[in-house]
Amino acid sequence: MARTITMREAINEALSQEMGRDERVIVMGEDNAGGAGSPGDADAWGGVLGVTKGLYHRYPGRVLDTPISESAFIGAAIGAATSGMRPVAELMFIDFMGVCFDQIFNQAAKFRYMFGGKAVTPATIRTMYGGGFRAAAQHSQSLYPIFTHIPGLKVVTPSTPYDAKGLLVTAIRDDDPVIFCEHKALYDITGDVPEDLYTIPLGEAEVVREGGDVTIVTLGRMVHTVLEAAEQLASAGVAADVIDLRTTSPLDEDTILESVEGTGRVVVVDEATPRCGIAADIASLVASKAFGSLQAPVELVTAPHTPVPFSDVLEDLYVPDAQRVVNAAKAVTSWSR
Amino acid sequence: MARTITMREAINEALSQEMGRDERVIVMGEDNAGGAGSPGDADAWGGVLGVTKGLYHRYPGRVLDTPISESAFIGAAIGAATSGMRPVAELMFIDFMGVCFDQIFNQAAKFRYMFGGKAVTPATIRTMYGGGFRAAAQHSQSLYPIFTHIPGLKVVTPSTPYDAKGLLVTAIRDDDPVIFCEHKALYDITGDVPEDLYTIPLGEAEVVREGGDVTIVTLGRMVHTVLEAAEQLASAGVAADVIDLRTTSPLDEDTILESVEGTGRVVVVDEATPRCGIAADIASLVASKAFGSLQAPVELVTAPHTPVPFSDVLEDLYVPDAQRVVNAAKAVTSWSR
Amino acid sequence: MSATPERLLESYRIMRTIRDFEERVHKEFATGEIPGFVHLYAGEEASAAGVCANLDDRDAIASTHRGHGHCIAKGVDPVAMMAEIYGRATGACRGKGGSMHIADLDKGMLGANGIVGGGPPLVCGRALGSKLQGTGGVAVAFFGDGASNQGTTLESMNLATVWELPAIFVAENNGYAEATSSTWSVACDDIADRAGGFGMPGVVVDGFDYFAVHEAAGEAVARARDGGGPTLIEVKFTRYFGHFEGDQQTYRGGEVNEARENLDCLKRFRERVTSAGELRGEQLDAVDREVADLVERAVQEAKAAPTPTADDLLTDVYVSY
Amino acid sequence: MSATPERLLESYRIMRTIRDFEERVHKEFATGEIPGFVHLYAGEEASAAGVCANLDDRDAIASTHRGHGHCIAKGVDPVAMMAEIYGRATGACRGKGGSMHIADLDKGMLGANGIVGGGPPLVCGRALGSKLQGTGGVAVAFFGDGASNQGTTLESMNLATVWELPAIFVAENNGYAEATSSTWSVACDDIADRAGGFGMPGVVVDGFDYFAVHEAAGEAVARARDGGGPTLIEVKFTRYFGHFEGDQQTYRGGEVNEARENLDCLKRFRERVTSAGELRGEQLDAVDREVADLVERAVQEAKAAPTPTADDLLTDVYVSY
Ligand SMILES: Cc1ncc(C[n+]2csc(CCOP(=O)(O)OP(=O)(O)O)c2C)c(N)n1
Ligand SMILES: Cc1ncc(C[n+]2csc(CCOP(=O)(O)OP(=O)(O)O)c2C)c(N)n1
Ligand SMILES: [Mg+2]
Ligand SMILES: [Mg+2]
Repeated sequence: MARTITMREAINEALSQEMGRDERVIVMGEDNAGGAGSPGDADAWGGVLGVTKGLYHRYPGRVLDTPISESAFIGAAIGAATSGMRPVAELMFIDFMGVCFDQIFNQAAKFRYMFGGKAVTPATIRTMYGGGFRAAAQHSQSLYPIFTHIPGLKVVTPSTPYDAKGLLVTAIRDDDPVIFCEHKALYDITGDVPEDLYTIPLGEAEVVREGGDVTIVTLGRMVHTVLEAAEQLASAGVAADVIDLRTTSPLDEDTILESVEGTGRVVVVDEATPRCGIAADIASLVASKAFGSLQAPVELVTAPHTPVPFSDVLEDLYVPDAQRVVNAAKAVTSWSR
Repeated sequence: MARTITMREAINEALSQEMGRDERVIVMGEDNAGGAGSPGDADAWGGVLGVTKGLYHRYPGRVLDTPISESAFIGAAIGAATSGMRPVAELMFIDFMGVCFDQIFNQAAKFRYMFGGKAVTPATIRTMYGGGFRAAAQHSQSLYPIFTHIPGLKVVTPSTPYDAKGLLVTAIRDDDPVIFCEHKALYDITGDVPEDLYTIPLGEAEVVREGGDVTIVTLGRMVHTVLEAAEQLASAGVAADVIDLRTTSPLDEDTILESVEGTGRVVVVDEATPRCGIAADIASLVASKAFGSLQAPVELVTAPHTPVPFSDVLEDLYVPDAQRVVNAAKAVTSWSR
Repeated sequence: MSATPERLLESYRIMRTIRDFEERVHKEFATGEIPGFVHLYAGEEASAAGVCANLDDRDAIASTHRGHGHCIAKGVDPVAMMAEIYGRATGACRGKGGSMHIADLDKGMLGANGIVGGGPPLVCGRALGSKLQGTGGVAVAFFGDGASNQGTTLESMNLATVWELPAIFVAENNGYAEATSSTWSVACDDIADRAGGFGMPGVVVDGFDYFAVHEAAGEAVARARDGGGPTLIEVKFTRYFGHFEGDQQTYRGGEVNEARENLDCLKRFRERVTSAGELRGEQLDAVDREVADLVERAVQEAKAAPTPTADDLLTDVYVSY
Repeated sequence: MSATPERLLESYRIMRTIRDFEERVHKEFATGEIPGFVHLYAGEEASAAGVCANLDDRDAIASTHRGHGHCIAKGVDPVAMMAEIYGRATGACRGKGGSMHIADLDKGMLGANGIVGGGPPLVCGRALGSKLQGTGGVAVAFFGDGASNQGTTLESMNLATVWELPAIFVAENNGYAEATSSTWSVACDDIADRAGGFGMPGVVVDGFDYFAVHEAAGEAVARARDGGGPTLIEVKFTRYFGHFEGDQQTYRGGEVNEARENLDCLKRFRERVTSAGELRGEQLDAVDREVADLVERAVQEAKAAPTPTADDLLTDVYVSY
């Protein structure tokens, strides 16, 4: 039975149900219980934004607080994953990857290849990304393009509570290391989510709206921005296919290429910065594999090539909005040689 | 007066002459002198491949060995840069970025923006990249796409001794943090290099060969592979423009777009892996800003989406070779709807 | 320990400014007008003030996410700080940094830092600069108990000794990293116990006692200026507010009331200097009034100040590009 | 210290295998047939053998770039290792890893590692797994003096104590990190001095003495199995070859000859066990011959083995994609 719950609840439920189903699943991170060694509640926090709340008491000994030592505990999750556990480690903000990236990209991502196929590393790293919280340059980034660049990693960027639960369950069960990216501004959005456990395969994009005039490819929080834009475009007579990537690695090339064959016009919308980013990656895919269908330049709507600013005025300009998407879609649909 | 010297010598000379000219320039890194505290020569090594050899005795106190603590000493270079020094720190292999990335991308890259324009961070980070040494997955990567992704960093990838010297001098004098990427397989190539100090601006690509039939965009070691391919193409009647990016950030969009306007056909060649990489970045540029001129799909010639293998047989397949470039160029020049 | 009355009054002013600034930010945050993550330093004033009283223009500090106190103690203008916290164009970082990124390089304040353990490496660099330039300057890394478990902090201590740097490491142990107790996360008894492993002296001081901090830091600064290398100072106290504004603090009990009542650094400072006859109560009262005015003015000016404009979004990324 | 003769003979076999393996790789490398960066463990055999003699199938180790010795001591097949070093399809990693990445997870060998300080975090994870699964297994991180300055190593020691893990940290101090002396790069006298700062016992042992290492590791393993948490063991010795093959070693003097003559672990082991009557010289001689044959066979098989094929380039990146 499906209920309407928040994305935070959907993620929590995925963790809880998987922990219930499989005792190899453990959860670790700074304040993931929250209160280790403190005189008050041992799970006072349940993660900095409460995503893991309640798991500590439900699964004694399997929700671990950690010192602020990301290399050590993310590496520990990876080491435990090679030893029969299925750890879900939380890298609180994706911005903190810089203190532990080695364990992720040189260790977890490469074990299987370096060891000639003899390693299995089913670690999931949950991490929070994105703007909108006025959290400034070191707490607002959308760094999944960096993880996407790395062979050996899978990268998931859910946009709805339903997807978050199904994709997280898949990630936990997946035998490869997965970076599971949660947009902090999505935790409170609600949606229908089945109570039962279910999985959504990695590498399958979803066509969240069908149109036929233009293909808008996007992911994560931007799916909602694009859907808002698609509404406005519809009123203006432009019917958009909207594709939610759901995972950036593996990438569902087929769904993108199929849509572009129909529309011939492409906009890519991403909250990350543009250089070597997801938008460029998709544009490149289209330019190399769908050129024959392409009727107009690919338009990229991304954050600018700048750090994330603090001021609300500036941050609102920084994060792509529906208007920019509308403009881009109009530009490509009206383009002719 | 120009002499023929190796790229290693050119880099060493740039460092030495800049140290001679400006006492704020200091050099630091693991074994950059090489022999600190040891009973033998205090500069026994001069860097793991001898690039900084001889500087230690020439500039007493200004070439620092370091413990194996990349966060601490790369961070120290950055901190010193904000305090009036012009440090050149060596991150031995670019593959080691994972243990110190935070200092580079969250600190150095963002100071100026976060602090409202009030910081200047003239740190240069020299680092070795690329395949060909049978050094396997953790010592052969071409990770500059990750640095290119980060606003606030500049990224340099010289392909010749001449460029290496001129670009390194510019990097050291530049007031922004610069990642200076040296391909380990290029250290022994030779070329004409003026004895005098000179600079090459960052953000200016070089058209290293003019053709007119197809634009081949590349960088670093691949410039040589592409030039070899261009020779073969010429015999086959295909005349290639070959563009050496020299810096990936800033990117010289104009030179690329101008060439593509002329040729309408584009191949991008890069040793890095493909997802969110430089090749995708350039293809995306072309698809968005030169679509009107484009006559064929953009072809990407890159490493596969895998770690770098150890075996020489496999590594030789991994790194793009001239044949693959030739094939790609022929494909795009013969393409028609 | 023979500070002039001027120095004492100045230190009191700093501590009082920090306290009032933080209490006021706490109040204003509750109205919803202040955006972002805000971490308050109230309760810990003696550390910033006691350490920085030993520093001068040659010297620099690096701070943490909990940076307001360090900024004020190193001479950053509280009016510009408040404007920054409000995200205004007149702010210390022109509204682009916010609470977690206030810096003033001209004052030797190398920045608050959103990354736990981000500061210690930078401090090594600044100390190296001072050493090579022969300025006699020292550099101080403030960091928390939580940050004392971050590898970047630990390896920086080693580097500082190896390079014989004029650096000082101040571990501010307020008992918690977010909700996690330092008695749990720090595997040894005192953070200062780590000093020996990195070849430097380590001391523990009562962080509610300005004079104790001042003295310990004074020794460390003197040694560093003298070429004697780094020191680790652990300062123990309690933070008066939550980890960040909004924190319900169900992980701890009544220790804050207890500390505010019986241990507070401002109270103890006043008691000590008045009973020793070093300063008169009226002098301190006058400072209290001046600080209250300053903080009021800071808030009013911040609220009235213009926000950044669209143009500001794309500037200040590079010096040139 | 009451090892059975079988155990002693087995440890001797391991040390002799490591020595012969490394001497042979050194010789073969000089011919140009072995590709890549190769770091030899000769001289340090007593560490790998002495520690691993206390381990069994439940236990795991993580190694470094200088990993051959640890692999052999933990039971990885030297024939597959040699093939790997030659980059052959029959290698331990099917030619994809090379010297710096030999692993055998089935044997509890979590991998050599090209990243200095890469292993200790992984060991925490393996130890956590053993703890949660209740296997009684322990996990050992081998790392060098240079790696003892890497933040990842330091923070892992803290984590291991905080989580009360059955982990053991073995700092192999061979005097150098590349060309840099550990007396310079390690800011304290002994690396073992760092143990206290991370809440664990620390000991220094003579790394040329198999029995000393074995005993210290035995205590640490017993404590870890017992739930007593981690230990730091510093093992001091000299590496017999350069940092990597090709190193001219102008940073050091005659210490290697000195060590080979007077301190060598194999010589001392033989002396001790024969004079104590624990083993007879002929038993050891027989092992020497068997090992020589094994190493010869390993080289011949490696040279004769097929290289990987084009198909292998794209496999083993993911389990599924
Ligand atoms: C690398 C990194 N990890 C985690 C965080 C999230 N975080 C911010 S403050 C904090 C607690 C810091 O504790 P402590 O060092 O004791 O400083 P305090 O807040 O007590 O002043 C954490 C975990 C961060 N900002 N950076
Ligand atoms: C993070 C990282 N930094 C630097 C290197 C280069 N490097 C490889 S081995 C080595 C020296 C290691 O010294 P030590 O830990 O003492 O081990 P030893 O070689 O003496 O066994 C260095 C600097 C590396 N591989 N990884
Ligand atoms: Mg704290
Ligand atoms: Mg060593």
